[in-house]
Amino acid sequence: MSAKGSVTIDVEVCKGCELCIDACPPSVLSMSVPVNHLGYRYPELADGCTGCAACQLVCPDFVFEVFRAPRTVQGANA
Amino acid sequence: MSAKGSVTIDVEVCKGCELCIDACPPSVLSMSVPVNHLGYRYPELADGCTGCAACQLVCPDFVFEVFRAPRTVQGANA
Amino acid sequence: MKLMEGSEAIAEAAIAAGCKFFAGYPMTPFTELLEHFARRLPDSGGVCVNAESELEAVGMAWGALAVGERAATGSTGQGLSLMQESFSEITLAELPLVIFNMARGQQDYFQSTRGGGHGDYRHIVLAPMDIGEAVAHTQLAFHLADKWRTPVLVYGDYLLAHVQEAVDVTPVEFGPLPTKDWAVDGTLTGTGRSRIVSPLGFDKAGRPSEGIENHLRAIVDKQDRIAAEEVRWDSGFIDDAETVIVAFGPPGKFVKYVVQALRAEGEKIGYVRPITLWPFPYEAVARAAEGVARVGVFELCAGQMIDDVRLGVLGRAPVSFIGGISTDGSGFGVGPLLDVELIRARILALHRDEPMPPLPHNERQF
Amino acid sequence: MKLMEGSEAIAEAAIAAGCKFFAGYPMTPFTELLEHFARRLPDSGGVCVNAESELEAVGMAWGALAVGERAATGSTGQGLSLMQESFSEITLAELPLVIFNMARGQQDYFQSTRGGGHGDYRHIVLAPMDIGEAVAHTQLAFHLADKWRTPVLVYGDYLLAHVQEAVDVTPVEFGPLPTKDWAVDGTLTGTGRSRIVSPLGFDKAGRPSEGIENHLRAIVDKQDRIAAEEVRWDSGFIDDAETVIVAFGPPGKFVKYVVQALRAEGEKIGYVRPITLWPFPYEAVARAAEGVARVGVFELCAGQMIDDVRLGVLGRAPVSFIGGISTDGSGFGVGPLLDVELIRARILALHRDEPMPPLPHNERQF
Amino acid sequence: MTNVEMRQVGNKLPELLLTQEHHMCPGCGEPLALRGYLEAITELGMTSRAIGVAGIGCYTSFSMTMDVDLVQALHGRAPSVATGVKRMRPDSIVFTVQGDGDMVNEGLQEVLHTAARGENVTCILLNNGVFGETGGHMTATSVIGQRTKNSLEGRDAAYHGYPILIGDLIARLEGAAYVARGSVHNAGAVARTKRMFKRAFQAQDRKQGFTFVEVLTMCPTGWFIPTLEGPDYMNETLGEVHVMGELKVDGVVRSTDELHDENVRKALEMEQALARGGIDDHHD
Amino acid sequence: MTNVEMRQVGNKLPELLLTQEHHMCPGCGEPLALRGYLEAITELGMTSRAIGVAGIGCYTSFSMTMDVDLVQALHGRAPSVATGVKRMRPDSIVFTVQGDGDMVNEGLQEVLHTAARGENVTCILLNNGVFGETGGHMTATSVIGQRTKNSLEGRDAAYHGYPILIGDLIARLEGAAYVARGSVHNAGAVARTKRMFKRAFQAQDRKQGFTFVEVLTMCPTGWFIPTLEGPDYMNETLGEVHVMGELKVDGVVRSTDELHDENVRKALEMEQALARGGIDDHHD
Amino acid sequence: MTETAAETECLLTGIGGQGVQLCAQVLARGAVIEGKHVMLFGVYAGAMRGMNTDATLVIGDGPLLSPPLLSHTGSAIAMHDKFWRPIASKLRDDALILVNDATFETPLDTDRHRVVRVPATDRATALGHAMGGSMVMAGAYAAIAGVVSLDALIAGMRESIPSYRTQHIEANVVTLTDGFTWGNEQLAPIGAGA
Amino acid sequence: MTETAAETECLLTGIGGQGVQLCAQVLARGAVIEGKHVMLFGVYAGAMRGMNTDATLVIGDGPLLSPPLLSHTGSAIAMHDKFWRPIASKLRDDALILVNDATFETPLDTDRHRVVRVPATDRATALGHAMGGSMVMAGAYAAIAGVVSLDALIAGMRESIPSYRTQHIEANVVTLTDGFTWGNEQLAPIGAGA
Ligand SMILES: Cc1ncc(C[n+]2csc(CCOP(=O)(O)OP(=O)(O)O)c2C)c(N)n1
Ligand SMILES: Cc1ncc(C[n+]2csc(CCOP(=O)(O)OP(=O)(O)O)c2C)c(N)n1
Ligand code: SF4
Ligand code: SF4
Ligand code: SF4
Ligand code: SF4
Repeated sequence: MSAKGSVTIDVEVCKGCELCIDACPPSVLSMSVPVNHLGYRYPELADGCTGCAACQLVCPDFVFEVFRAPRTVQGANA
Repeated sequence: MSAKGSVTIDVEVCKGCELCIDACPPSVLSMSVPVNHLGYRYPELADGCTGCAACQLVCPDFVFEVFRAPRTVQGANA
Repeated sequence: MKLMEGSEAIAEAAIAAGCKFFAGYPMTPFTELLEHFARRLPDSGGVCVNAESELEAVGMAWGALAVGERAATGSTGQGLSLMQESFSEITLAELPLVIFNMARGQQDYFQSTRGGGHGDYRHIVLAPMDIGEAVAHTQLAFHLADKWRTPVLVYGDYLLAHVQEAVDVTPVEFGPLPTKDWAVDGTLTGTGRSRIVSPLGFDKAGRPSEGIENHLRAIVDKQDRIAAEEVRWDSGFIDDAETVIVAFGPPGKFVKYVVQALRAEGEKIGYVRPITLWPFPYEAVARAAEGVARVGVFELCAGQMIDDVRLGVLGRAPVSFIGGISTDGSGFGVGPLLDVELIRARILALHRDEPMPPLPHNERQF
Repeated sequence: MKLMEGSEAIAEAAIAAGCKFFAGYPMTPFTELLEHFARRLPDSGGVCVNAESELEAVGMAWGALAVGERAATGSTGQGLSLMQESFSEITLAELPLVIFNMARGQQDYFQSTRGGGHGDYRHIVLAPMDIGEAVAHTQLAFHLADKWRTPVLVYGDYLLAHVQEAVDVTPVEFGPLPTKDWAVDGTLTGTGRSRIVSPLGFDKAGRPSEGIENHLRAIVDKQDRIAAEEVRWDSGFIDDAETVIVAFGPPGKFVKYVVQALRAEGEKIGYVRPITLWPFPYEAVARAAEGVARVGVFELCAGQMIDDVRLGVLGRAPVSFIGGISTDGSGFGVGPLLDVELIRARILALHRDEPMPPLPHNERQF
Repeated sequence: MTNVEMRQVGNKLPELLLTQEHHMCPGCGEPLALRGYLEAITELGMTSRAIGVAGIGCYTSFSMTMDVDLVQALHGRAPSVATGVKRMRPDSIVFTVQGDGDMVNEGLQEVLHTAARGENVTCILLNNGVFGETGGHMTATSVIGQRTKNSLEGRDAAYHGYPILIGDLIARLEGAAYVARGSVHNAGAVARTKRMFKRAFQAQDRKQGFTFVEVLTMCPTGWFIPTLEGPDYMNETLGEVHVMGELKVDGVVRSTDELHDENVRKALEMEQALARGGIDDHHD
Repeated sequence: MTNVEMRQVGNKLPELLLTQEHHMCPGCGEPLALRGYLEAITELGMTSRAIGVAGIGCYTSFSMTMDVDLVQALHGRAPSVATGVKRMRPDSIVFTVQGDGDMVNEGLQEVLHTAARGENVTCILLNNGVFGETGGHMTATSVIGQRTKNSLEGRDAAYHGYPILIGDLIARLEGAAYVARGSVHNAGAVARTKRMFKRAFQAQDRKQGFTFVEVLTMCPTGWFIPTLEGPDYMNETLGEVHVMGELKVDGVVRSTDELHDENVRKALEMEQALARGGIDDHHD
Repeated sequence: MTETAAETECLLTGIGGQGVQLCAQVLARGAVIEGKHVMLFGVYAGAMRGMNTDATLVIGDGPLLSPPLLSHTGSAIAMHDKFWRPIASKLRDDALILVNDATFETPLDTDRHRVVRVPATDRATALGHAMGGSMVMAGAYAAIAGVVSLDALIAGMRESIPSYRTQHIEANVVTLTDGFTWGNEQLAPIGAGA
Repeated sequence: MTETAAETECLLTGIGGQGVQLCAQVLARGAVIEGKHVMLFGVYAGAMRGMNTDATLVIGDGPLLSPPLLSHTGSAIAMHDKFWRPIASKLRDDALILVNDATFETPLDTDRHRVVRVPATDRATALGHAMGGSMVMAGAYAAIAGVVSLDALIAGMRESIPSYRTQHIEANVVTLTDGFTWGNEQLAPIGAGA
């Protein structure tokens, strides 16, 4: 598969500040319509994540876990 | 008379620090042998005072009154 | 009438009293008082400085007072702890500082009345029970400060600071005051009659100056006169009372309310509510204690005023403590013990020699 | 035996007790104590910081205590006024701070015993009457501070600080103490068992933490236990006494000396000398007051301890003040009232119900 | 949706946190700084030597959530407390966490004296230009024109005076070894700030003297703006005055003005780095 | 022996002194600074507007001898007191008199905050590098190697830290309008320092902001040296670090280092002036 | 000093962000505008969502005697039931209770109390002001308890909005009016429904 | 606790700069070196010349009971009479009084007290140590009052000199010795002269 990266989103601790939305270089994060148990909207991931970890670095509530495709693997495929 | 300047010395308030002695450019101040009522030696004036007021400026106890020969007068004499 | 929280009403009252300078540093629950002064003083030709710390705040007020203006500062008890050196010395400098303690509960009674700082100084302490009294006491504080040239502290709390009521703030007229012929403004510099405002008891060279020992004795003499003249309190139903309850400030209002209700039910209970914490109404308490079976003291702290109550009662009747420490989860706000039903239960338990109910616990908010 | 001034003896005693850290800021008559610590602590593997201010000094001591070392600070009452916020909060943090007040007279009794700062806190106060006791009390102070995890203040004065005596400072053995399993040193960081030393009553997340309300109540309970266990006093000739004199510290030594002399002359006079000012020996005073005709209180101030004496006597006998404000010209030093003959005269005047002689005035030295 | 073939980048939570939850407001910048210094400690292998000293402000709640041996100080007093700790435990790594209200208002002289003495401690300043905890009032670092609770139309120099650039003052004290000013307005800044923490702790470990890291953090609550606008607002107000960069390295002082240009350049590089596929902190 | 034909040069006593006597030690430099600012006030015609605020130190005795409306502040607190005075009496000329112990130790943050706020007051620092009043202990300005009561072999940076150059810190605050460092180690320095006082008071009068004049003063008692050695000792110790000169004029800042050279030059001119027959203060 | 005047007591509760404090402010200032004596005390744990936010409101025709914290109340407003318990224990018999239909699930004793389930959030959302539930509630309470007129309510609201939030004023007028009208419609049935 | 030991009381007075405090120090430390119990309290107004400087010294063989300030004294040392008055009133009958001949003019009651006029300043000046008068006095007092031996006195003096004043030690040895010898010479006559 070709995705360079991906993130997991712990939506229940999100406080809906939206800092991650702007921080995402490929703009693959957008805010949800439904709210979490605290009553906040939270980010949802679309395709195209590069695994740059920008969202993780700017999230005040430590919501993101970031994964990146190992370069070595890609090297093998080439 | 040719003296360029002169000082009065209020010996009884002198605390004998000797700052004036060093400060006097023509070195015409020297410390007394006898002491004042506080038990301090005090400066005495020899000839040659220029009235530069250095002693007045450096005396912590405001002991000196300085006088200077008016330039105008000297001009007249020339 | 305008809906104002206590903090705003106090600030308005201070301005109505001619306060021209205020300096303070934010601290819950004092913060709003600072905010109201900051918002309103400039309009009335005054200045409010958001000082960088409590120590700087009291220093600024000191300067404004020295030139003869009415000035005040304040904080919570914690912030006032940092000002103790200044309070002690400004009392010796005989400057009319008004201090607002928006306290966290009633834990600062000793700090206020025994002079938390060094030395023998005391200053007047006024303890309003609600916004209405706060408006009156604030204006009285500025008057007494000038009358006696001594600091006056107004003791409030979270409840007083934040409750909102519809109130009118109208300036009160207290008779004439001596002119401030001790203030400095620079105009006497170089005249040989220049002045010095100092806590040290020394006047300018060449003038007879009392020296520190006499100065300290003179201040204490003045304090004795204040103690004789300025005692204030409120009491009710004490004549035939079997039980007398002593409480001050907003909790004093709760106690008064409960005692009135119990009287309506025929219980022989009375109350004494000290209004000046210093000077303390020892005689009033002594009189109230004559022939009663017991005296109860309700304070929202571990029990501090109870010392003064005992000094007033002096063995005439047993004195017991029916208050206690009670805070919200933050430690700043109102604890669960400040409740009409709980206070009623404690007063009745004392009155009927029944065991005192346990103190309530706040549900933590942290 | 070595000739030492009180300041030096106290510093030596502290070092003998294992004090490893001291921080202070010069102020007469405390300065020499700071100097001796600065000179001697390094030799014994300790550190003395000449702090840039009183507030910074107490903060530094706070840090040294938090890692589990014995540490102290001090000043005069005026300097301690600046530390009041810290004293109040460090009591809540339960850190064993030892505080030296080389006071200007006895004017700081309330500041020391009522907690000059905010809140309900109290800490132990020891009042040595001379260098011998100062050496003992200093070591006791460090022990009690650790035993109870509470600050202990040693109340001295100009005389105690500057008198020189030939003394031996030998370490005293007080039984075992609990290990400081609350101290922080970094080794628990990252283990999930990391610690926090805090006045706020909150523990690390995930551990049951009492919260501020319960914490405040727990501190007060501890204070009640201390009050029950640690009262100390010295008294003499009270059994058949008609007059009892109460005095503490160096003036207490003068009173004791005078009372002994008067007894030798057959006068029925006794004395009580409180050694712990907090907790105050109320019972001892009460017992001494049983059946006496009068109680006299001698303090070198306007009269502060007299409140506690009255709370002890509770009306059993009339309590009158026979001390007064007395300073030298600087306000720092020893006033003329501290004189065997003058004290004798005042005690006799009280004893014989004769008018009290007027207070002496110091000849100004400024 | 996680992906088995992929390797995890960094940790979701800093190791030295006891819990993920905190009561900070949405969009607060302080937790970002928290992540930075906690990860710096772990990555430098200083974990079992670290002792924190906390001031009083919103960040005080971290005192309970950090898995760090900690001394809770009073408002403004942390540097002196840290001094006492370090003098008694010279081999530990001692750091304070303070806000601008705590450090530059209430305790300004504590940090300056501590720096002048050259104490081997690291003071960390979370600078949001307001007293967040008490409701967003102006502090001694609020910049001219900044919105605060008592300057909703912006700070006015004539009435309120000028902001203090604390880093510049500290850098000029001989006792200071390393002085830097970071920010958390974007991912690059966060990463760079973390490197500053590392340099400071390393210098402390080498006993080079006093070290200082200031971090600009968003306080949307105190600024009365939407959380989303926090980073840009901060960059355009606080960031323009308290410029990001290193003010003192190995005894060489650079003024905030000098930093300005250099800073722009660095920020650019950072974005390129991000575009290239992220920052790897372990390469420095 | 006076001479009738001669005219008096200056006054024996400053007009604003109530008495000639004072209890300062022999050789103390503080009375020399006193003369300077008192004469500056008179010569600028600001006499009936001048309000002084005194700190606590040996100079406190001047509070009683100056014929100036005065507020006696507590140790370290004078700048805040001056702030209150000035805010209520904006047209008066307000100055503080503080020592290094008072201003740079106990009250460091007071003077810095006051400067940052740009208060229109003049703070005067009498810097002798010791707490004279309490017996000559080291202060935050004592220079490395200086003799003080607790550093008889000279201040040791490793244990005691480094001195604070307060003028440099203040000069960098935007609220500060004029910052200068004078000295009284010789007649020329005394005269030049007096001109600094004048510039500061004039700037205050023009409401340009905070003004500051530091003066190095001898304290033979606290330094444990003969009075006669005071001026040279001061020049070679304190004077080498706290260099004399103007640190900020009309917004232009010069660091103490930059001042060094310039200072040497000026001192030279001064001596020549003296040789020519004295300084005439009225010509500037 | 013991003569009592008619005093309307009301305890309000909800969770942070629901506008409970604003609701109380609007009612209080509205009442003041109508010359009533008013006492209001709000308790809330900062700006945090999900935390409790409560208020005590007393409105009377004459000077108020009761202390600012109530042990008993004749009416209550609940925007959420998360922190309802402490209030439940203080309700007098026959107390008037208005709850936000969308977020209040706890069962209530409809025999002992006069319960009104107000579709506050729903109506506000329908009006396009999702955050306006508390204003609908204020309007409904004013009408049903009959303590404040709509005009006074709106005037009180304008006073209550801080300078940096003025953009919300118009929306609030809409929601307040809606709630007030809705409340009036309920009046008859309540009277009967007991 | 009331058993008393032989206690030698001495009040010293002079004006700043005369070395009164050093004189008291030397006597006190000397006594300690001989195993005596000693109490010393000095009062002086800073480094200023012309101001008063006083000291209270008590030396005993056993623990001292008296407080550190004396109301009565058995002996006195006066380097100057400027501040003599307060001490005069405290002298016991038969008190031993040593005064500095050069600077003490106030008449003394030689019947009531044992007065010794010590040429302290003169002898010191003669020895080339103009400032050493107080050491001559210390030596003379030690010898006449018989409280401290010369060796102990000298050892005590060495202890008393601060590190930054050590240059004076040798001169002090000379003046102390001179005073002590002179004092011994006076002993006989005094005994008779009473
Ligand atoms: C001596 C003292 N004064 C005031 C306070 C009240 N107070 C608590 S936090 C705070 C402001 C904190 O601001 P800052 O340090 O900038 O941190 P932030 O809240 O912005 O994170 C204040 C003034 C206090 N706790 N102690
Ligand atoms: C709060 C406080 N701490 C300490 C003192 C004691 N004290 C009086 S003067 C002084 C030092 C003054 O030094 P400085 O200001 O440099 O003036 P100098 O005596 O050198 O002229 C100190 C520490 C005090 N008066 N107040
Ligand atoms: S940055 Fe974090 S808290 Fe903010 S919206 Fe994104 S995930 Fe939620
Ligand atoms: S400078 Fe003044 S005090 Fe010093 S010796 Fe000369 S005259 Fe005397
Ligand atoms: S108030 Fe500001 S600093 Fe405090 S938590 Fe909220 S956003 Fe953060
Ligand atoms: S101690 Fe120093 S500063 Fe004080 S008067 Fe003496 S010489 Fe001057």
